[in-house]
Amino acid sequence: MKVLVANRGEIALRVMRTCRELGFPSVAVYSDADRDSLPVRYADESVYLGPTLASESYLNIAAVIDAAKKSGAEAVHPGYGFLSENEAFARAVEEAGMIFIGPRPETIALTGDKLAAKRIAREVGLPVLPGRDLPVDEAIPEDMAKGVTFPVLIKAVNGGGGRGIRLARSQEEMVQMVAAAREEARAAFGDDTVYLEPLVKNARHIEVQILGDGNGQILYLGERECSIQRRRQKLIEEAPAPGLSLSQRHHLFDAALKLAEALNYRSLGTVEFLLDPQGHFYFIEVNPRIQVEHPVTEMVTGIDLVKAQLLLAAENQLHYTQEQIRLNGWAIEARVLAENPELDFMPVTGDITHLREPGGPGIRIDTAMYTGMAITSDYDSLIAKVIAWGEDRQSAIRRLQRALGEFQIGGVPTDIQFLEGVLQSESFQVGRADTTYLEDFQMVPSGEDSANQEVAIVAALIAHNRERARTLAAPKGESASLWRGAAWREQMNGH
Amino acid sequence: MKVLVANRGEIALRVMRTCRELGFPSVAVYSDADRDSLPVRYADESVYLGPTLASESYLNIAAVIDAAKKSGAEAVHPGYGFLSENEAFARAVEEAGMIFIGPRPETIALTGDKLAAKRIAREVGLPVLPGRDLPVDEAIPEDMAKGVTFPVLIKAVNGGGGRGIRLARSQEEMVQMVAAAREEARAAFGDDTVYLEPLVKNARHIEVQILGDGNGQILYLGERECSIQRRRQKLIEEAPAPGLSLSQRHHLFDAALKLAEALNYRSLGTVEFLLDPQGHFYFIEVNPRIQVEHPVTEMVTGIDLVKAQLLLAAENQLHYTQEQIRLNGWAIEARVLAENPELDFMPVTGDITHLREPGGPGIRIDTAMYTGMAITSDYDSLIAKVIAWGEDRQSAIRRLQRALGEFQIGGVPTDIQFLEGVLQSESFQVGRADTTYLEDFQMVPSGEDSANQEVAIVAALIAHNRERARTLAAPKGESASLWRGAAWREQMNGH
Amino acid sequence: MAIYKVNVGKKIFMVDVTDDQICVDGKPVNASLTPLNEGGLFLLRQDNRAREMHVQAQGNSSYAVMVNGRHVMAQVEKGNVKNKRRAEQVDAGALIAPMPGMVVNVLVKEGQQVNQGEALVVLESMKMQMQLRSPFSGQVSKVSVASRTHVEKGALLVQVAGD
Amino acid sequence: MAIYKVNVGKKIFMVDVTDDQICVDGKPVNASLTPLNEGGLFLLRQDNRAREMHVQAQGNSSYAVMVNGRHVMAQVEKGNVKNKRRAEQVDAGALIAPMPGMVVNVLVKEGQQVNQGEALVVLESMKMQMQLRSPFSGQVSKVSVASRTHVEKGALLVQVAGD
Repeated sequence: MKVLVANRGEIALRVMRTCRELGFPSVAVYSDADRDSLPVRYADESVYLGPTLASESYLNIAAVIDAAKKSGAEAVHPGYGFLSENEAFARAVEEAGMIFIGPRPETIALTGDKLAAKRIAREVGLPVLPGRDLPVDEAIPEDMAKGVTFPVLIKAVNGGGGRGIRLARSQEEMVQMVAAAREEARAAFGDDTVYLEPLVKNARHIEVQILGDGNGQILYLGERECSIQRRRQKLIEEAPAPGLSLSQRHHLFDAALKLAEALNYRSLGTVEFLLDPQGHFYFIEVNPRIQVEHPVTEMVTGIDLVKAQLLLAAENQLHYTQEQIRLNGWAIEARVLAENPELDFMPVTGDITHLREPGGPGIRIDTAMYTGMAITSDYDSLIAKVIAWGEDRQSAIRRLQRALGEFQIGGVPTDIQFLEGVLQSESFQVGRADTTYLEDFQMVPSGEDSANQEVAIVAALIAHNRERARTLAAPKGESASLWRGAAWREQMNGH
Repeated sequence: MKVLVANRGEIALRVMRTCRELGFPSVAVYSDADRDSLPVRYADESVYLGPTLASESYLNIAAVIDAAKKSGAEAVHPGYGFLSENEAFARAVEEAGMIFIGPRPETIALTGDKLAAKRIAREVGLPVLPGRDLPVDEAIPEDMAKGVTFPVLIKAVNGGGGRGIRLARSQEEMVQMVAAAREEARAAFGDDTVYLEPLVKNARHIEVQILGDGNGQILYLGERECSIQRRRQKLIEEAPAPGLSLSQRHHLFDAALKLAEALNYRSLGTVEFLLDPQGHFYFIEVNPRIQVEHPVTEMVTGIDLVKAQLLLAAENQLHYTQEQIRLNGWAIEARVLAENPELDFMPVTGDITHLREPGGPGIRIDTAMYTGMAITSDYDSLIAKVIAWGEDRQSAIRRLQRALGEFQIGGVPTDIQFLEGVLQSESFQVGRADTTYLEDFQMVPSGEDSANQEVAIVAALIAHNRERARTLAAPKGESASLWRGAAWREQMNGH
Repeated sequence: MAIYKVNVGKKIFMVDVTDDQICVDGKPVNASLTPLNEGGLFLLRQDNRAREMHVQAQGNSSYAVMVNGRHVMAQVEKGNVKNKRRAEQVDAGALIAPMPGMVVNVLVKEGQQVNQGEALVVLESMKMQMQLRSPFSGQVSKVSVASRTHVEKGALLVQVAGD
Repeated sequence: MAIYKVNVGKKIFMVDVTDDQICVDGKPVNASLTPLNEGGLFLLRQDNRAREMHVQAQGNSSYAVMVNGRHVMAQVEKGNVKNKRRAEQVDAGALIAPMPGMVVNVLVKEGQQVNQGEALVVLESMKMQMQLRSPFSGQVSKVSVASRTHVEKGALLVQVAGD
């Protein structure tokens, strides 16, 4: 089965790796920015999509369908983001006679409408947050505000993944924000419908991985906790969720199963819940695609989720029963982002001038980064995922810490030190961090004084050497040869 | 517990990784050749041992003990090779008031004497190859030859690990070879005692991982198969061993357990067996140290063997019971060696000019290699271990194949393509390769013709460009700038 | 002999480099530096420790250093010289793009009166939207960008003249 | 325009490079080459495929190429020219160290008569011992090394004069 991967970056490479293991030829697609990307080099073939702007390449349904036809692909894997939750795309793939590796288009449509998904969840008995499952109308704010308890969240019906959520603390704020949210939703999702949802204070984010064959068989593959979020973007995820009781977990699995059965779910999906401090769960949404954080589930179940997706697409059946799915140990993922922690974690751009990846026991690295790669602002700032497995949570944390310390990325600042700070914080260590944890998280300055002095020594020695080179050697053309030359090596070793 | 790692290369780094996870400071030792090695950079501190020659550094007991004392280390981990099976070293460590992370010195002495080990194994009821457990005397070959069935193996009493084994097909050869073997054994092990052992034709090499607390508790952690050997050096290892029946495996575990109990074994050890085509096992030797291939056991048991060693040393107890040790899935390791497959796999030297390591699901890389590293002939030619885990043997093989295909090492030839050839061969795939498999293994030429043409195109284009650069640009100083320059980039992209 | 004043993480270190000794804040240190490759990777040995650092020169006197996964800037000044270069004077009322991205929305027009903290432009970069706000109250004297256009880092977006 | 005769894996390819076309053995191919870094990594695009290769020039006309984990040598000759350089003539009776290592044992003395295939020197490198044997029967005319000494690759170990 020839598979076109309609994505880029680490997830494209990750899908292609399993394709290769299964002997399925893979086809990469690329924009101008990704001409030399690792997925392009890894795939058996590649097709140019269009300009760098996502709307003209990775979000361009016609271009992707054309590429798939041109390459003779039999199936299309959408990855996450881009067109992965686009009903029209899934339909176009099927209408072009190819297999869409994901849920049926109607499932994507339904789960994409967050209110519709909540309605169905409510119908089949899942705990759903109180409040009307209705779109809000900006024309009648006073009326609308009746019965609303503040603070309240304003969410886009076609949003999801934490994007475009606003928190209103008063009726006045709500009125303003509904207008702004509609504006943003129209631009981002092409639909300005928004709805209100009560804020669950100090909620934890827990999600259940499901896998269905579209013919009634549904499996659940344990839960993940993704409470460590910044600006509603997940940063650290783990499986299982710490501190849940057996009955809580079965309650969760039952709920996910019920909803998936109601949808006669096909392929991979994630049912997301909030857990309030009193231990109550509330259904939030369904993500009808593979998740960024899927590796933690793979590591504790031993099941390659992409392989399950691909084999289901190729053979129309799952190769597991619920009894065969056993959880083993603990896995934690940390997202390495090209961000400047000194500048409020703003995404940064630059070239990767040096790279050394972690290795050794229990460590998995998913990345499409390479030395010389340009980090641009065109797509998102995720540059690598570091996933650690350990026999228990403590071992997994220590391994992840060890691996993050080994990860050398030169050329752009990253959030690695911040991730390390979170991992070593008391609340994370005991498994009690909720989704608000990072809002006022402060890094504990940790014995970096000695490192600062070392940095000062290095900077002074390099400055000294440059100056000397300037004095002794030819006055021009010095920059390129800054770091080389036997003379320098001898001089510096001589100390 | 501060740990000095009396080794180099990947195993030194691997031990330090677990030290870091446990919060144990690690101390590296290094020879002149390893001044800038990754273990030196990774350790919390490092101590210079001596010249490159191993006998003056890594094999120099006095130098290592001095380094350990100087650093204030509380324990010494010997890794594999070098001093790891040296009774005098273990004793010197203990006499200096430090913990030797390994078996007691007397256990090392006993397992180091292969005839003594066989005698004990025989006493406690293990199946041992027929033949006298006696050293042979080169003065009386005719007498000695009585009762010997040819071909017969000549082994050094202090050998092991496949080193210095000779195969004699006749009495005449035996007489010659015994002399040569004694000569080699004297040089290599400082003891020229050799013994005879019947050759088991088409034997498989199966070994059991054991872990004892030195106080009577012994655990077995499953078996490994290491039949894929070239020149008696293991090349591909896996856990579990394919095709063994449950009763065979329990028979093996019982035997290993019995021997370990007789030795009141402490720390990690491996009990090696031969399996003949009729399904009979024969005890061969005990390796009283961590093995190169330990990662496959770690991946199927989920137990960090070095962690178990370190915690046993620090706390004097094991943290597992036999019931907690569960095997899960399949793991296979391939040894990447700096060797020239075109020149009878001769070790090669050179600089690593390019390096990209495999990643993604189920892959573990243990290496101390880095871009710019010099591969010298001073130590052994192992430059990386690639270990793949899969839910079953087939998945593990495919992942390992995938990972080997991803591994880019520029600067020195490696055995990667050969490993790939073995992995895809029918006998390996069905799990029937024995220790003689590689003797007349022939690579199947596999669709490399298209790659050859591509190589030709690349070489011609580069030659063309160099020539042009020579003609157009300054006539001298061309070599360094061969691969760079915007002009070149544009030209080549222009096609 | 040369003394360097190095600013790292808001701390000042005086590093004195001679041919046979290095002193930090007057105290001799036992340190040596080895370049590990041509990509800017260095190994600093100090006493028994060896620490890898990745260093990129930025201009004449700044170095971006990656150490233990942390990125820090080091500013080096020749200690004896007092030639502090003044930071570029940026017009305080200029709203500059802090990163490359897409202008999602321009919320003001030229001549419009704005309050301090009022959102002027919505910029999106790498999935993240951010509102850029007016640094003070005043009048919009210039709007340099339009909605749905791409801007580079440092581009002038809107100019505000103070009251 | 230039034609290159390229020898790869015992096969000869005639590659014709002009400014707007590349032909292999007379057939045009749709190929382009991109250098990916300064370390010798290249990306060859041909039709819809992209293949990474790591290339190291060895001298003027040889290239060590790593492709898909396989190391192959490519010899390039300008097709129109007939200037084959003769391989260095090595004296057939010279026993040369095929790799750097430790001489474990010298099994012969100068003047000694040896048979073809007889072991002359035992060399150890990277844990492996190998016996170096006489290429033909004859007399040992020179022994250049002693036991327990280190030799570099290419060092003359023993010289044998044929009968």
